Amino acid sequence: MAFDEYDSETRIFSAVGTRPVRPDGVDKVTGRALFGADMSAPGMLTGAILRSPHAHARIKSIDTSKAEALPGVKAVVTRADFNAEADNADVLDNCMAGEKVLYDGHALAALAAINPRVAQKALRLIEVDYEVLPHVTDVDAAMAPDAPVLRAEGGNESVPEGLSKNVMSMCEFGHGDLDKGFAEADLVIEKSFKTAAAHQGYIEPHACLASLGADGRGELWVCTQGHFVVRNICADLLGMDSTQLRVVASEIGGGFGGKTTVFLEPVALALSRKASRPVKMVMSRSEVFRATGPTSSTSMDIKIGMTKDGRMTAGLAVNRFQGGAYPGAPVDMGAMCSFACYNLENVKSVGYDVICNRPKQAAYRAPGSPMAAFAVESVVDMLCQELGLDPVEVRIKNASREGTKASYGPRWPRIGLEETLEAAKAHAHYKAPLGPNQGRGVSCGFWFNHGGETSVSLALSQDGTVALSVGTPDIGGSRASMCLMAAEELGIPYDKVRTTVVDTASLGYNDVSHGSRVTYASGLATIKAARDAKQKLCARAAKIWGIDPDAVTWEDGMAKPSGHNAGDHDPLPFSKLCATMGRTGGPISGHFEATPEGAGVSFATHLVDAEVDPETGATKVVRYTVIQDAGKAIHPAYVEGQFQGGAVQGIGWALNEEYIYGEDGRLQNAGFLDYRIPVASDLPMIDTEIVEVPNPGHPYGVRGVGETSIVPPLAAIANAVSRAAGVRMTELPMSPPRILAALDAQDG
Amino acid sequence: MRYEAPNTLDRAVDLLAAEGGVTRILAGGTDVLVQLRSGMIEPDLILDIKRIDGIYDIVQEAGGYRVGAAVPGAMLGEHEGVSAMWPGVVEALELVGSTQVQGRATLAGNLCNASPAADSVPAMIAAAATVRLHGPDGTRDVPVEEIGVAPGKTSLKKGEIVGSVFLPPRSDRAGDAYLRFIPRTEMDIAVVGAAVSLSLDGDTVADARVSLGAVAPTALLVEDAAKALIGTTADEAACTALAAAASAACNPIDDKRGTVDFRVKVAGVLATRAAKIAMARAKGDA
Amino acid sequence: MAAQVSVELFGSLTQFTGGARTVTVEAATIRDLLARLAEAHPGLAPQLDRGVSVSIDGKIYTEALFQPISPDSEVVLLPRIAGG
Amino acid sequence: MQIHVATKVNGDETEFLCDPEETLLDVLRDRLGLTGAKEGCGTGDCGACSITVDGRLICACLMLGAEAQGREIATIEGMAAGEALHPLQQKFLDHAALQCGICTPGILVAAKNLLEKNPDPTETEVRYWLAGNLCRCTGYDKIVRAVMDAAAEMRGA
Repeated sequence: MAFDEYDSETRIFSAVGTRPVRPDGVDKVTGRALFGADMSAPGMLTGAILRSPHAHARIKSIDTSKAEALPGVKAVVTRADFNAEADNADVLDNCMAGEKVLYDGHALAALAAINPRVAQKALRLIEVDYEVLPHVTDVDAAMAPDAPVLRAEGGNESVPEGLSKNVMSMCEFGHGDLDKGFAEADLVIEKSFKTAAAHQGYIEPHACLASLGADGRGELWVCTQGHFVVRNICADLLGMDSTQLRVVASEIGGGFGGKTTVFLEPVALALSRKASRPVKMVMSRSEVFRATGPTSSTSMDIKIGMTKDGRMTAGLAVNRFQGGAYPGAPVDMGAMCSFACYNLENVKSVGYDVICNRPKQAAYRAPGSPMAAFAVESVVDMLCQELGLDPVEVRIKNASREGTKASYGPRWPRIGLEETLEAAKAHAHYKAPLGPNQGRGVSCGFWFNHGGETSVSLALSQDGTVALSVGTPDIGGSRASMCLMAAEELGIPYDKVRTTVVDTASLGYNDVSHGSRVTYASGLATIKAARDAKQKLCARAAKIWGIDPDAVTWEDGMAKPSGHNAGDHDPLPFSKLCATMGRTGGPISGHFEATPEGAGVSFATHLVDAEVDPETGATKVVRYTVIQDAGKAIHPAYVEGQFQGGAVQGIGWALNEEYIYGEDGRLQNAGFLDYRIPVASDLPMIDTEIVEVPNPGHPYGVRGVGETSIVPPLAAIANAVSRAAGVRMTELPMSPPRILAALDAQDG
Repeated sequence: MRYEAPNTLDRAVDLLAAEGGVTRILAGGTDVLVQLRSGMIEPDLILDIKRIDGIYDIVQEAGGYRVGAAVPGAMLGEHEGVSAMWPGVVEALELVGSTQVQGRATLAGNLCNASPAADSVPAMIAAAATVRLHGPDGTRDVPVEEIGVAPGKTSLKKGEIVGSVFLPPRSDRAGDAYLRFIPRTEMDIAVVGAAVSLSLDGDTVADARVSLGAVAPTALLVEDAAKALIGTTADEAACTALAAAASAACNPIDDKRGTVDFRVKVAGVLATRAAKIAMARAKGDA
Repeated sequence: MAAQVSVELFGSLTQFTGGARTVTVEAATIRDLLARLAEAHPGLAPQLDRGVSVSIDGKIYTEALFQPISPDSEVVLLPRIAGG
Repeated sequence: MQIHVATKVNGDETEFLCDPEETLLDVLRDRLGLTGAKEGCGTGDCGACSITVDGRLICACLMLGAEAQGREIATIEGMAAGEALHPLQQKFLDHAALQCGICTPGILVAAKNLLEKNPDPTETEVRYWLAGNLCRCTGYDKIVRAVMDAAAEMRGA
C-alpha cells in the first residue's frame, strides 16, 4: 500500500477530533510570542528601502553619495550588490529594480543606519534621475494593442498572434462541443465581470533580522510561510551556498499566501554583508500595500446554457488576470477552477496572464479560484432566477461527483461537493424567512489543495515525551494538529508532545506552508514518523522479550505480544521503553521525508443573507453559514476558524476591499484606513458545518481546509446582494456607490 | 524636532510665537502622529497642550458647556450634562476612529486638522458652537464654521491656539443629531456627514441649523436646508425639501471614498434621517 | 517494457501537437512520459520546463517522477498546481 | 536632543530616554523590550498596539514617548498575575479565539478595558468596542464568543 492512503475507515479516534488548547497559546495571549519584528541583536542596524514614486520609469542614475555621507549610515545597496546571474531573476528584480521601476512602490535602493530616524532621513538624500514612461494599471487596458509595454520581449509560446506584448501566457481547458451544448439549452446567459485586486491583509507587516558575515555564513530570522524557500531564494539572489544561510521562522502574524516569497530578506542580508552588522528591516503598512503581493485584478466573460429543468448544457469562461509587473497571475488555476463544481459535457475555460504597472501579485488563499467562482456562480444564480429554479437543487443536479470528468480533465476521485449541498439544503438557514430588502445568496467553491516536499523528525525523550520537529511554519494552529496526530498514533496524551517549527539547519527541505498542505502533508508525515518510531519501539520490546519483532504490536500506547504464540509478556508502555532506550539500542526517532501526492480537493457551499439599504447602497451581512468538506477534522475548532476566516476575507473582497490607482498610476489607499478589511462590527457570527468525506490520500482522510473557504463568498454575497437589491452586480467590490449607481441606473 | 509641554496657555502662545519654523499642536495626536510618521509634516516644534492647567475641564458656562481643548471623545461621552444637551455633538465626536482613538481624539483637534470630512465639525456647526482662540494679541471667540477655510487650512493666525470649544445653551424642546455614511460600520472617514440641530415651538420647528461634511472643501452650513425645516413639523414634504436643499448645496469630488453622484444623493438622505432623529430628541421621544 | 499511454493535454497545448488533444507515448513512469512528450512534440518543452502536474486516474502528481503509469490509466497533463 | 521620561509601566517605575519623534510604541518595543504590543499599521487603524494610559484605551502608535511622563501605562505583559491567566486570556485559549495571534495582545487589552467599564456587554457592544482591533484570521466569531464568555464568568466570580 502506498504511504499516502486512507486507512482509518473503521478507526475510533481518541485524540483526533478533540479541541485542546493550542501549544503556543499561552505565549500568544501573554505577549511572549516572538513575531518577525520582535527580535533584536546586539549592534543591530535598521534597514530602509527607497521606493519608486512612479508607476513606470527608466532609472537613468542613482546617486547615493549624500546618503552614504550622513553620519550613522553604515551601508547602501542597489541592484549592483546582488547576484547578476540569479535564477530567480523576476524575484530579484521585484526586490530591487534594475533598469526600470515597474510600479509605484518598487524598491530601487536600500540602506542601513543606526536607527530608523537616521535611516528615513538618509533615504531622502538618495538622488534618482528617472525617465518617466507611460503606464497601465487596468487589465483590459493592458491587453489593448496600443497599451504601454512593460517587457519588450513579450509573452511565451502559448500566446496567440496579435495580442498585446503584455500578455505573458494563455491557457485553455475543457472538453466537448460548446455549440452543441448551447443549442441544447433553453436559456443561455452571457455576462462580463470584473474583480479588484485584494490584499492578503495580514496584520503583521513583513519583517526580518539578517546577519551575514564576511565569511559568507548567515543567519536570518523572518516571518514567512516557508523558511526553506526563503533560504534557497536568498542564497540565489546573493550568490551564496544555501546551507551557509540558516533561516529561522519566527511566529508569523498571518500570511494567506502573501508570505510565500521574499521582499525584504535578500535586501537585509545584502546590507548586513556590506555593513558587517545585523540588520533589521520592518515594512510600514504603506510599504506592505504598495510593494507586496495583492492578488490579481480580473476581467471575465461567462456564458452558460441551461435547460428549463436546470441541467447545465454548456459553459464557457474567458478569464483575464493581471498579475502585476511580472508574469505569474494565477489565471491557469482560475481557469481550471471556473467550472470545477459542475459536471459539464461541453465546457471551455480560457485564461490570459497579463502584466501591468502594479506590484507583483502574490498567492492569496486558493489563488485564482475566488474570482473564477464569482463570475460562474453569478451566472448560475441568474439562470436559476430567470428559470424560477432553486439554486441549491440546480447545483445538486449538476454537481461534480466521484467518476465524473472535471472541467480541467481528470475524473474525480471521492469528493464531497454533493454532501455540502445536501447539508445546505437541510440547514435551518436555508429555510429561514427573509426580511425586507434582504436577499439570500448561495455559492459553491473548489480548491485543489497541495502536497509538497515534507520532512519531519519525531524524537523520543527518556521521560516518555516527544519532540516533533516540523519545517512548515504554523500559520493557523497547525502545531496543535501535529501534536494531536502524534498523540493519536503513539497512544500518549496530547500534552506529552511538543511540536516545534525548526530552522533550516535542523531538518530536510520543506515546501512552504501553502496550498492548504500543512495538516495534510506535515500531518501525514507526522503520522508516518510516529509509525516509524512505533516500529522501532516494537523492535526494542522484541529484544527485551527475546522474541521476533514481527510478534510485537502497538496498542493503546504500549508494546504487546501479538498473540499467544509470541509468549506471555507484560505489555511495555511507551514511557518505559523510552526510559530504557539508551541501554536497549540507543536513542529513537521516527522520520518521514517524502513528497506526499494525495492531497484531497475540498469543496464548500456557502449561504448568506444580505440586506441592502436602497437609499444608500449599504450592504449588511445578516447571516452567514459555511459548509465545507474537511475530510477529517483533526482539531475542529481550528477547522471552523479556517472556515470563518476565509468567509470573512471573502466578504471584505466582495464588499469593500480594492486597490485604487489614480490616473498617475499611484496607489491611493495604501493603508488600513482606506483599504477596508472587515471590522468586528461589520459582521454576524459565522456559522459552520464541517462535512467529513475522507480524502483517499491521507491515512486519517484529512483534506486541506485553509483555502476553499475564501472561494464561495464573493459569489454568495453577490448573489445575495443582487437578489436583495433587485439588480445584478457584476463588479467587485460591491461598494455602496456602485450599488446605488446600479439601482439608479435601473430606476432611470 | 523639539517637544514642549507647557503648563499654561500663555506659555504655549509664547512658545508658538517664538518658533520661527514649522509648529504643530499636539492635542489627541491622532492626526498629527500619522502625519509625522508618513513624513507629510516635519515640524520644528511639537507643542503638547495636555499639560496646560484646565485643558481637560468641561465646565458649565452661561447655560451651555465649555469643553477644554484636550478633552477626548471618551471623556466627553462620559459627561452626562453635555451628552444630554448636545447628543449630536457627542455622537459625532464618538464616531471618529476606534475606541482607542476615542481615548485621545478631541473636538479642537478634529476642527483644527481642517479635514472637510471631520465628523464633529458639522455637528458643532449645527450646534452654533464657538471656539476660544488664544494668541499673541489676546483671546477671541470665533464660530466653528469660520475656522476651516480649505482642506488642511484654518483661519488661525500665527501663534494662535484653540483653548476650548463652547457649546451654547438651548431650550428643552430642542435636539440635535449627526449621521455619517461610511462603507463599513466603523473605522472609516465619512463619505458624507450630516448634522441637524433644531428647536421646537409646540410641534413646529422654530429654528434649525443644518450642516454637511465631506461634500465640499469645508464643512457647510446650509441655510436653505434649515429653511426647509423651519415652520414645518418636519413632515414628508419638509423632509423632501430638506433633502433637495442638502443635495443642492453639495460641491463634492470623486475620490477613493465616494463619487460625486453618491455624495450628492446620500447627503439628502442623511440630512433627512438626522432631522428625524433631532425631531424625536426635541420632543423627548429619543 | 514500457507500454503505450494516452495523455490528455489541456487545450492551449494542442497548438504544439498539430491540434491533437490526446497524444500517445511510450511510458512506464511520469519521468518517461515527460521525456517522451518533449521528444515527440518539441513545442511542448517550454511548458514542461516551467512545470506541470500529471493526473493519473484522478490523483494529481506534482513531483513524483517515478510514479508508475499503467497502460489503461487515465492520464491528464495539467499546469503545475500550487497554492496560497 | 533626547528627552528623559519617568513613567510607570505595568506597575513598575520606569525611566527612559527617547527622541522627540519616537512613539510610545517605539519606546515600549525598542527601548523597554516590551514587544507584546505590535505595530500593524502605525496609523491607529489596526489596534494591534492597544495599551491603556491612565486607564484609557489608546493606540501606542498614536502617542509620543515623551507624552508618557508621569502616566500609568498597562500593556499585555501586565495582564496575567504571574502564572494565573486573566479570565479573558483563558477564554481566548478555550475558544480557539486566535489563529496567528498577532492581533491577540491588542484585542485582549481592549477587551479587558471594555469589561472594566461594562461587565455585561451585548454582542453588538463587544463588536463595536473591538471595531478598531483588526483580525484577519478568525472572522471575529470566536473572539466575540470568548469575550462574552469571559464577561459571564467574571460576573459570576
